[in-house]
Amino acid sequence: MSEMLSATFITVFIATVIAQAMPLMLAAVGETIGEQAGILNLGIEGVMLIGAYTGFVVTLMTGSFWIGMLAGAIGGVVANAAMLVLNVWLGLNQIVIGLAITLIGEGITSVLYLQNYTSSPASLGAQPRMPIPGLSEIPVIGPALFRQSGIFWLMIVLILVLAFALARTSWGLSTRSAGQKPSSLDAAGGSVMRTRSTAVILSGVLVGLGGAYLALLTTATFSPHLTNGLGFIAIVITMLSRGRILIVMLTSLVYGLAVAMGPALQVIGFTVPADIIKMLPFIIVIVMLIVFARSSVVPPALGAPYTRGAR
Amino acid sequence: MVTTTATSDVISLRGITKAFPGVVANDDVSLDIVPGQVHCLLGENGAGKSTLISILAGMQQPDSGTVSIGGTVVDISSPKVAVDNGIGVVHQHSTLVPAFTVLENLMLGDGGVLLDEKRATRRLEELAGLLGVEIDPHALASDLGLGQQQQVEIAKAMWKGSRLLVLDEPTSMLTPQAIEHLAESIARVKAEGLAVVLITHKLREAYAMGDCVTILRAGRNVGHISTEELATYSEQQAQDAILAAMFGEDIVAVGDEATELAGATEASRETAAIDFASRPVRLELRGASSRGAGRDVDVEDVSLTLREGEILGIAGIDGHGQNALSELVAGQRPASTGTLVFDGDDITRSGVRGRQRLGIRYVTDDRLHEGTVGSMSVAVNLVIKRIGEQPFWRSGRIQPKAVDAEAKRLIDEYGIRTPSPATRAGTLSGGNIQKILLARELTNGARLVVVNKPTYGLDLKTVHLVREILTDFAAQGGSVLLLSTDLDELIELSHRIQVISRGRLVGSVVNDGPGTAEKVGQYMTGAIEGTD
Amino acid sequence: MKTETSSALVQGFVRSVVPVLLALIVSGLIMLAMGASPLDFFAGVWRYGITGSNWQRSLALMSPLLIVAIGIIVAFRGQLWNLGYNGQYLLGAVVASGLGPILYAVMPAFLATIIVFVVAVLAGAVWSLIPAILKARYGTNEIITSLVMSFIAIGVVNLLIKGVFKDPGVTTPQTTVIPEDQLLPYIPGTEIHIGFLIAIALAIVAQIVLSRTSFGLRIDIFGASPKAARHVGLNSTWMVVLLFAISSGLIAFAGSVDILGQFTYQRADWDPRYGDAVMPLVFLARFRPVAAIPFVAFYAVLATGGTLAAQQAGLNVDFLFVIVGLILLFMTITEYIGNRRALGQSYVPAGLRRTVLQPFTRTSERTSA
Amino acid sequence: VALTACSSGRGGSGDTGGTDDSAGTDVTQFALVAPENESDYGYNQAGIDAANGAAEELGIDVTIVPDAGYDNIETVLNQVADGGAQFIVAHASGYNVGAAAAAAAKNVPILIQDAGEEENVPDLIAAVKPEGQEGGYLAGVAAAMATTSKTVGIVVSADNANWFAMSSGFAEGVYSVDPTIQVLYTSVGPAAYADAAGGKTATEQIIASGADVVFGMGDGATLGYLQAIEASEGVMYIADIGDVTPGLNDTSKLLTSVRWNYEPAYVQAIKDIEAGTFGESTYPVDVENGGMYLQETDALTPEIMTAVEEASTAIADGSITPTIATSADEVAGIIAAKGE
Ligand SMILES: Nc1ncnc2c1ncn2[C@@H]1O[C@H](COP(=O)(O)OP(=O)(O)OP(=O)(O)O)[C@@H](O)[C@H]1O
Ligand SMILES: Nc1ncnc2c1ncn2[C@@H]1O[C@H](COP(=O)(O)OP(=O)(O)OP(=O)(O)O)[C@@H](O)[C@H]1O
Ligand SMILES: [Mg+2]
Ligand SMILES: [Mg+2]
Repeated sequence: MSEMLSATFITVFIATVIAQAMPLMLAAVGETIGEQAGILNLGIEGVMLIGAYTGFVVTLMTGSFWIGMLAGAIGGVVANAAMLVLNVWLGLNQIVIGLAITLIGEGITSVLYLQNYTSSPASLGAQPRMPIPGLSEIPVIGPALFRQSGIFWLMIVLILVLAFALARTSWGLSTRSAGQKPSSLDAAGGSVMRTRSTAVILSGVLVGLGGAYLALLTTATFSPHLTNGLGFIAIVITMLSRGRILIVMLTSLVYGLAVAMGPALQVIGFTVPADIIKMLPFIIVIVMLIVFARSSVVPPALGAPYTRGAR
Repeated sequence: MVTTTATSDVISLRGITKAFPGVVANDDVSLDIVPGQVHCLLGENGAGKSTLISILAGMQQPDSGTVSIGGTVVDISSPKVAVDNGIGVVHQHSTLVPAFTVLENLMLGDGGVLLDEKRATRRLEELAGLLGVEIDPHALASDLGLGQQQQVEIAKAMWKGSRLLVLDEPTSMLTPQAIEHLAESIARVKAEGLAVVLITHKLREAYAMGDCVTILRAGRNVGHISTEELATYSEQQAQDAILAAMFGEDIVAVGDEATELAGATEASRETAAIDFASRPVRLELRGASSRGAGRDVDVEDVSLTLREGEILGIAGIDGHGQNALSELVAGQRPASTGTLVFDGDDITRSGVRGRQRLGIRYVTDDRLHEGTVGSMSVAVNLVIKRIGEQPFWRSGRIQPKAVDAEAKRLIDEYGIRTPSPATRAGTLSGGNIQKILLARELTNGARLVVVNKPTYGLDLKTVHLVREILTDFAAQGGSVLLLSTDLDELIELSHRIQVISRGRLVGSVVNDGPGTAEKVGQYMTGAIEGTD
Repeated sequence: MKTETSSALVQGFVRSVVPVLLALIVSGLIMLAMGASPLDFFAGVWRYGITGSNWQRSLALMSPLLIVAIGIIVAFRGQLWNLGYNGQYLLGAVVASGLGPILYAVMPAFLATIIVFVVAVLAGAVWSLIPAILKARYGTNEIITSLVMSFIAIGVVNLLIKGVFKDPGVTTPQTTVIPEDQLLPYIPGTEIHIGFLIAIALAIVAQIVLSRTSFGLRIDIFGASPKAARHVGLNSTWMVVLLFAISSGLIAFAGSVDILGQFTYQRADWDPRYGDAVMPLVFLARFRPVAAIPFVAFYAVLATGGTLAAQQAGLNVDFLFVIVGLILLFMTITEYIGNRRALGQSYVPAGLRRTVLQPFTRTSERTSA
Repeated sequence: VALTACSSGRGGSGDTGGTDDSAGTDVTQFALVAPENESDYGYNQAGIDAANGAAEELGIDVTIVPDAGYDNIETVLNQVADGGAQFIVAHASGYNVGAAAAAAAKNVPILIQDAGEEENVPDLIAAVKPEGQEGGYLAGVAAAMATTSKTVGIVVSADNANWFAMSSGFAEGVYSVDPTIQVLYTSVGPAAYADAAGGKTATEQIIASGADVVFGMGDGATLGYLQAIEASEGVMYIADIGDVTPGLNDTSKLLTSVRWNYEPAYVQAIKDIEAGTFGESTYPVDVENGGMYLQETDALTPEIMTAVEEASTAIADGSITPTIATSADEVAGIIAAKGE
């Protein structure tokens, strides 16, 4: 049993944790940016799927994972356009629009995939690797952490830049104020509409990238309902992390760990009912919520459309 | 060196008209704002003062009319244009983000990519020097007292260098000390050559701080007292002129009370004649402490006695436990220790509805969100505390006729100006909403009413009416626990005044002569130290 | 007065039917674009959802959908976003499919059915306690807690079906099939079980309670402003717990009705996700239980006829999601246009004109210096 | 129909007396209802292919209803019967209860899955029963002979009776060649039939644990298994039920597939309906009748082929009867027993 815990196994285990965590992390960072600006997007399950599907199709067509990721980001923005136009611009109900995006995203990607790939399903093959010289030679963790693709590194850099920007730039300050008190931003000469528009678009980019990462790198293929509720988990993680991107990264990794544990325990020969393994992350979340009862404080203006001068 | 863009340019408003559905808020208003002067804007609630300011600030667009600076017409199409033109506004409702630090609040709207904390700190120091105040740049806005919040707001209004500073009702929540502070700051700003617009409901302030006065009524500019005139007027003359403009023909109805309305005289109350000691005790708190849920200040170990027909004032800086005390008495907040006795019965454990039935009522200071449900009709709001009770509900089902009849009765009795009982309460003006609260709370067997800041933000006439309602209530044997930050109001109404500070009662003064204000002031200064 | 109510009715009708029509038209266009035949699809929905005895199937499907809708409405009226409906539904279902056979073995069917219903409602209510208490005491956002509890409920239900409630007679993890004579009876002359009548009755009762009674007013006050609710003496903790319990209990009840009326047993991993489909309809009905009836009926026909209709039109069943999503989008748009019309305002909001459109239109002559 | 049955709660469920109508009639049109579609390279594909094959063989019409899901299957089956199908294949064990009700209500013969003889109802219900443990055993023999790391792995996408049986058969087949070989087992999730991402993760971990032959069972999750296989070196894959070659870029990675062929069962069922004997016996899909066999590939060496053929004969003549596991625990037990 213990010989199972070989170096290769641990390497793959760590790589799995990362592969599972990354799509969630990207989606949750995207949701965080939206929520910080006051937009609760219940549609990210759909946005992820659209990002995943467009990324998948374009990668198949062009043979380039990079272009595929780009397509995923664009798909995410297009999917979020409904939120942009109907909520940010016209001030309509976020919950309804979010649900609509989820339903349409799930439906259309599933229908399109089955129409186009039923008879000849396609796979994307292995991701391009970009081993970091030196570091990737470290035993066990080297191959797990430093033999990732360039896309992985770009995503990490993107997330870290956003974490910095949200905290330290005037863009970040404006974004946060749009979720805290949009009237303040407006009075200070900022534009609530532009700030929220930017946030929704950026959120679409990240969530779309999350979906594309899931399809291109984590799974290396698409299948209907590929996300399997990951979008809703991203919402949970966003609310737990209270707008701090570094915490989002951490909680996403914890989730990745929980997912990777499932098969790992079984391989080791530990038979825990699969249902329990599947419930585990959620039980952890609810216990965390009970213990740190207030850890899901959301921005005060979350969900509220802003109209200047309205009474 | 303080950077301002002050020039000698006059800001001229010409023919400003702005209508909202059903109301013309500004009707052909013209006025000039001159650098180096404080221009006071007065008028009843809803006269259109804030609307005019919103137009200057770019928050509203006029239907017609122009704003020009130094002769050039400026289209203030957004707050950004206003800021760029050096128009800084402190709005009636705070625009600070509570969860941000002072510095973050100030840097909001700054250009550039990175937040430049160093430069911002330097600018804050400059402005603090100019205003003569001290501000901790890293404190959270929500942790500041109201006076300090206002200082931050002023700093924010002047952040990018300004030629005009507009203050919309800055004094209504401040203590006398803080108002004095503010006056000094305004004087310094004026000395820098900036123009200042000041909105207030208190004529004394207008006279003390203003260089000239404009009066709005129903959206129109109905009177202007120029700098030269104001300089020659005595305080009394100025008040007469303002009141005449403000109320027009109504002044006849207001009559003798005009001066009282103006809050001009040093208020005091004749209480010697009443011997309260012989009256039965209505409410007694014995060592009561409250236990709230939020970040709100709780009261600790409060003991007080309130007798039949008595108005007991509670003075103090806002946020020192007034909410906790009112809610404790009303039953909205549980007592963690101590007991509450009402008419000889222990009510510590009874809830809001139980106390309501006993005759304990509460007029909250949050009339819009707590006191009324804006989306529901005036009629429902008038019976909202009697849900399920006869005759408005029978076996659980609402009886619209009974509700309507009761609503009509109260609307008449309290003169609530509403198109119909079915109108949504949220569309009424602040004064009328306050009347809904009073009508609801004082009717149907009220024996004790807790009123929290009953006249906050209301105009002279409404203030007067509200105060009259409360005095009448007490005269008929009702007891009033009056919590207010307005010392004049406390002195005018109360028989006795206690001072609250950080959740504790720190002193008690009988309101029986001219010295009351000073005594209360002393207790309050003790309280102010360290907080403001 | 009379004309006011009738014009309100017309308005409500327009605001409800127009989005549905628009969504159907647009989904038809999408079908065309994908090379599928919208005519085949809609004809198929008609054929398999209404004609023959299919209308009875649609009505039978309505009962769980409608009860779920009422459950969701109760919470939403109080502005409590109970998104845990999938788990709550399955909990109620598993009470019927798991506990049911045990009870039917030892007591009369009538009594057993009553007990199943009561236990199902209680199970749903108890399950909602954690989100409710966290919300009431600490203000924890109920969207996340109810969602998470739903995921946990699904796992618990599966464990039960694979464990204590598993039918030992079959290899697949599922509960014992409840024999016909112990199921809910049919409405005489039809094959629609009486759950349908129960659902309609519940909708009417809920409508009356919500719009005409003191309790309904309390819910509305609580929904409009928890602060005001506290002020008028409503115990907000109790209110949150009660509303969550009623909502969740009703949804669980729907699950038990569905098992005893329609499914007769429960497979592990079965999750019809009725709530996901119903939630949009609830918004369409503006949180009014009776108004939800026609929308639920519409959806029931779509769902009953949709599987075969989609297949015949050369599509996948998941296309139903697209249609429902489109209905939602058009609903918000219709709502928007309606409000603007009512207020006589421009259809382009001022903020949008300023930020997005202005740069493209000619600049005003009065620009600042 | 029968209003009188109100005391028992429901109207009589179709009159079973009318079964003579169907007995002996010609079947010109039948249907297959499946939960997913043929893109799974597995169970659904096998059913759909077989139905098309049977229709062609008999020269009759078939309606395929894929993607029917599991939610409201009784309704779909009823509607398919209304549509004129004289015989229906309900292609999922999860359909069995609904199928029984629909068959009774519409008086149409329905073929259900994986049920015992006791479920058969004359003229209405008969079961097709794949003997997965037999195919699994053959795969186990092949895997044991192909592994060089002496470790083989099993990945299943869900808790499914067929897959438990195949897994136990597989383990016994492996041990029949070499009891020292390590057999690893992992399940993607309780209902992760289509969870491609989870399938890839599970397979990667099995491979990382040293397995160089992986036996994968799943519907949509298979796509994930294939990605993991293709990304690793020196690992062979054993598929189940269908033919995965179109899904692989490098077909040399496919050791074999445990193919299931339902066609003989369907053809026989239709003939039995026409003869009026449907519902009297179960239709096996097993090694003996050729319904279950290993797919030939270049990777299957002659030695392996020989060993597999020997095992097939032994299974067919009953001298080997692989164990049927019915739960994950039983599978674990058989793996732990190391062949004895
Ligand atoms: N955004 C708006 N929508 C509709 N009506 C408005 C709006 N803003 C102001 N009004 C109305 O315009 C009138 C003028 O309001 P305004 O706030 O300017 O009055 P004010 O003089 O500042 O009063 P107060 O002393 O109460 O602050 C009022 O009748 C008010 O109800
Ligand atoms: N946001 C709003 N939307 C629609 N109507 C409004 C709104 N605000 C105010 N009104 C209407 O405008 C009218 C004037 O309101 P305003 O605030 O000027 O009252 P007022 O005459 O000053 O009374 P008070 O002295 O009690 O404040 C009121 O009748 C009110 O119904
Ligand atoms: Mg007003
Ligand atoms: Mg104002």
